Amino acid sequence: MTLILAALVVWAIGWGLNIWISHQKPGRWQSIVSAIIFGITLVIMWELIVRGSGISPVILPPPSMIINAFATSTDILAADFIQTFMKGVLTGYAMGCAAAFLTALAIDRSDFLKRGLLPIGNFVAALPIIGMAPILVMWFGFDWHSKAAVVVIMIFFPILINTVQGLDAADKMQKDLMRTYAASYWQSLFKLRLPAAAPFIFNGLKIASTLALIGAIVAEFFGSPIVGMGFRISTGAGRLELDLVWAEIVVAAVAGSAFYGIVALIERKATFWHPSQRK
Amino acid sequence: MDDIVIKAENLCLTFETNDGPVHALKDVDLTIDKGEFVSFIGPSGCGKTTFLRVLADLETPTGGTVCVNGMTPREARRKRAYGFVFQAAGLYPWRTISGNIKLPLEIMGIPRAEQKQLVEEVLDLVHLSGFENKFPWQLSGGMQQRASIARALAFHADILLMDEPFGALDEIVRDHLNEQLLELWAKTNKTIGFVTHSIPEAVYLSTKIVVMSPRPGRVTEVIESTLPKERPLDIRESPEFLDLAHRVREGLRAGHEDDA
Amino acid sequence: MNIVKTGLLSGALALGGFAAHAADDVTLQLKWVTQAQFAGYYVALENGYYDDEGLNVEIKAGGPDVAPSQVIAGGGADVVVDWMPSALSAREKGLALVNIAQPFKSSGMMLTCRRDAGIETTADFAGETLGVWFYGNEFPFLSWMAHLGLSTDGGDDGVTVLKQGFNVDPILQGQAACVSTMTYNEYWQIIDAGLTPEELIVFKYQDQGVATLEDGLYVLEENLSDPEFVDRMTRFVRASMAGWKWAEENPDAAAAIVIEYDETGAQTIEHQTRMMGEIAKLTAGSNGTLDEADYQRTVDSLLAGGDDPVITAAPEGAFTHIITDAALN
Amino acid sequence: MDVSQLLFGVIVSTVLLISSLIIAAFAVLWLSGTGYLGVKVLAAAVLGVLIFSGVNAFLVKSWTWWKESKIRPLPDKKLFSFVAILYVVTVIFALWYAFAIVLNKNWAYDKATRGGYELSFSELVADTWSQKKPRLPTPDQVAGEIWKSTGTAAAKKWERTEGDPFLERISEVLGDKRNLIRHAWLTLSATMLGFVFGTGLGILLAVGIVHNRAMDNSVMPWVITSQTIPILALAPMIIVVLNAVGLSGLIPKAVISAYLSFFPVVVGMVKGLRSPDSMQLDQMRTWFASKAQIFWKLRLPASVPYLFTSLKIGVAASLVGAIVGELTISQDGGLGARMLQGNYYGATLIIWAALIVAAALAAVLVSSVGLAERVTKKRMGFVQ
Repeated sequence: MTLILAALVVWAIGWGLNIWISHQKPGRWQSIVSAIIFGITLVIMWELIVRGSGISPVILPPPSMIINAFATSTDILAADFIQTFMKGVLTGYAMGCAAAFLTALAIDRSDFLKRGLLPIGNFVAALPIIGMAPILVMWFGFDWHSKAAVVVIMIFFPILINTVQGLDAADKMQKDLMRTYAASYWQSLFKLRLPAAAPFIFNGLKIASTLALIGAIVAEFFGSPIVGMGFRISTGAGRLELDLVWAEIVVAAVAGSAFYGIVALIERKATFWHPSQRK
Repeated sequence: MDDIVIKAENLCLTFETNDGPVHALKDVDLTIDKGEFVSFIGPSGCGKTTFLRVLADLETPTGGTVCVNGMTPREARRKRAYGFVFQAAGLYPWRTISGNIKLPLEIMGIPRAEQKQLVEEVLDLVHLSGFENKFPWQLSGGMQQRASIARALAFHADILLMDEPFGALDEIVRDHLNEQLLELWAKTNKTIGFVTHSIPEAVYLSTKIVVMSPRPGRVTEVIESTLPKERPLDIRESPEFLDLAHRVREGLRAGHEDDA
Repeated sequence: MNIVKTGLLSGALALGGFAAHAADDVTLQLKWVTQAQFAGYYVALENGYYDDEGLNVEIKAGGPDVAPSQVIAGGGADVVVDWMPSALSAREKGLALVNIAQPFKSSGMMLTCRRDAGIETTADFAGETLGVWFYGNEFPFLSWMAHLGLSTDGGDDGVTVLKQGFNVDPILQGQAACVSTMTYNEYWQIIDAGLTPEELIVFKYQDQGVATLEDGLYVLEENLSDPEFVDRMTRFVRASMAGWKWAEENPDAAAAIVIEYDETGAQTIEHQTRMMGEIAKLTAGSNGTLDEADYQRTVDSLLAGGDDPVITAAPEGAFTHIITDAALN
Repeated sequence: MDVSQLLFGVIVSTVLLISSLIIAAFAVLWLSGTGYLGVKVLAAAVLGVLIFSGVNAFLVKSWTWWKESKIRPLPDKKLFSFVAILYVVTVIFALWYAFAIVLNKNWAYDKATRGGYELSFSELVADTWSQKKPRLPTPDQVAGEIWKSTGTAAAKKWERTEGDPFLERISEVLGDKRNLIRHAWLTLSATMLGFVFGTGLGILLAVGIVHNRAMDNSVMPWVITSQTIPILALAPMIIVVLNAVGLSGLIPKAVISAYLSFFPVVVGMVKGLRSPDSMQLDQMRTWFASKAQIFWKLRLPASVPYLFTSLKIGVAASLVGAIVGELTISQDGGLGARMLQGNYYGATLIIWAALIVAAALAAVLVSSVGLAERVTKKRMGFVQ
């Protein structure tokens, strides 16, 4: 009981601190510090509530156990990370992006294809593609190839649609200007339309970056070698190694956030001129 | 004197920016009497809009005092002492014209029946009767701006503050609206503060023209108009008008010279 | 509409039933989806054996991501069906599960291999890829491999382990030389897919001397100090075993009952009837009482796990005869 | 539309159909050798795209010729779009049949080798298009399976309940566990419940974030992080935890579905609630409007277009969530449970049938939100 009260006190302190911070002079540090305080508050409350209410660690382990598992099984976590992220996700991401981008360029050249493929692409993008995971595991085998395949089909349509939309983003006046210069298709593509499309393309890439890791992990639930983040998560729960499972979830969350962050960072550098990137 | 509606003394406003302080207003003294039509004119950055915003309590001055109807701007705002017309019509696309005009009335908690009557009244005033149920985008730009003036008038504030309300409109529509604004002013006898960067517009409309200059924003000259209250459009070709316009231009130039 | 109506009806019935008999609630968590593997419990429910004992039993089907031990730890069930290796492993992790009855005498687990992959004996496993289930089912396999002295990290002198999905695709498509199967289930999927028994070679864990005890009933140790709970479990086990014995004798009818309870509607009567026939062979040797020799063999097999044994020390108090003694004698 | 336009449409479609069949046949012949499957699929895709572009270029050329010849009036844009979609759909189906041959041929050959007979090409095609457990079932097989598990199943149940009162028979048919309609309904109800939870939570969070700087600073980054956690990993734990507090059935599925759908709503609503510009906010200030008045009269109505955009993404995410939940809580039925069971028994037809029904469900859900969007926007005067 006292532990739960302590949790409430921690919450009050953390929140009070954040309110105080929000009244300070605004700056970049503010949101970062606030977010960290909020996260730490949650973690401490988790620890206190789990211990205070006697929740069994095989249901929800306290953070201290997770940190401990993290520290003692770095080799396992690293092997899983390489298998799932480096092999499955990155390969699939690269292939999916390239395929979607090239398809978008092909479609862009013809009004006919655009009219035919875009409605279908929009439709497919809304489908629960994750249901294809068991089928792709069946087709491409148990190793990372099938995970990469799942990643490819999951990210293909979001990127395709965004890129095609982006290629239409240059306004009419700018296109007319290119016409007055008698620019060729490729010149106008590289000098005008691709830069104008960049914000859209990056939007697609960002969506894809979160989808990719989830897709790969889900695919591992349907069959995998005995290494990988999805493998560890699904089998760990069965062995009641919940601390390891949560450590793996933390790795997934950090990797996913970092992946997203890197794409966002590249976007900021590449499309600094876009209104959304300006302060 | 009871007739003083707006009084500013030693008004200063400084914005802190990364490149150092910017003096938007410095030592501005100004008195506006009831029923006056005052134009503020000057190059961009001279503080004319800022001054209007201070009156409306949208900016807080860093020095000096300002009174609106004998109250602080904040109290005046709370008492809804003025209507404010922005540069763009700013009508809500999801409300009809009458819905847009009702908006401030709803916010002020005026009873429904009265709202309806007020809306009819002001729509008539700006010659928009019959357009109650149209959406803003179904109206021309000039009509939208008239609707936004109607919205500012709807709650019978004594003061009307207008920040370049016709700046985005073409010359012909503008002339027309100017004429109607004068007519409205004559009918309602409101005190009007009007920001513009057009010399003919300022001269044509005002009883008093406040010429301002930038860096720091200050009043360089206050010109009392000698034009009669009744002003047909062709008054703009009269020698009196041209003389006033010349004085305003000179005033602006003077302000510019000591800047350089 | 219909669902709402049925829900209300059954809710009213449950309430009414509770009021009339003041029946004791028991929640049973199964290890896997609704199928003939659990026929005894469904038969006891359908034929009213539980009602006769004054019990109001709710059977929760499991699935690939449901660990019965986790469910019981979370208070989601009073008693669970689990395999002994995973129960003992949970016990060592601090979740004190106790076996109260053992309806399955023999193990139905086996490794099924294609002859054309060049496998005739266990000695041929080295260098091959083998499909294994996880989620608690990998323990018997790991201890068998340790027994054979094969590492499971891949390489030429060890075996490459594949986390098998829930079907037999790897062997059909040649991705693995052998896959894990149950005598009553997956083996027949291979046969149904078109491979003949002659083309296959099976290694039963039972024959290899590494059999571990499968479907048993487990409860939390702390509950056993409560006489009321013990009484409730005694009645539950008695009724369940009656269900099992009826199912053994009436396999066709038992399979039909199972089909009725399958919420997903994916089971076929042909498959379930055949499964019931195979299940009957596994339950035949047991009246519900745990055979201590079987228990000892399971423990030994799990302890002999080489470098990374499933359990590190012989467990204490992992089973009890109190309930079966009271229920069956 | 005059006759000449229709004629043009028919000619184009025929040309497309023939060209697509050629692609299919060619792909099969070219790929009938052996080798690594992934490579072949990739090669087939490249080949398909090449031929596809070639035919396309030809069509565009003839289209231009048609346009410039001015012999007949230009077919209208709608027809053009329709033909285009028809073309793409036809090609997809052709490729589907082609891939069915490619993917299923190993098993056909395997059977032939074991049975000791030779397969001719036509026998191969016949076999690959009609296997009981194919790696890739053909569209007609999937359609057949869907019909079998809806229409035929209903008819069977109808016959079996002969003699019962009429209404009872209807409810028996609809509640039949073997009927895919019931499973679709289960998934739909979990999706809707989760969607309502998620949307509510998303809007509340967005309101908090817009009005409270502390929340904006501290919660928003974690909202983004929450979406990088693989939900399928959490699903079993969510279920166990909720089970422990006595919640089972629809609720855990709805919780997972809400977890996925609240994110787009938060992001869209924050954007929408912040969409009024400073002029509009100043205007509100001049009227001395309270925070609540600004919210109800300005921010909320201004956010409606953003809300609907998010809802369309959110409802699709909800469906994914419900299906993911059902993969874990498979004992309660639902489309996800069907997929899992299909996988468990290697019954690919069941998986595909469930997938296609799920796709149809997604289409219905997204287009319903789209319809609601159009109606609302029209009534609110957003549409011009």
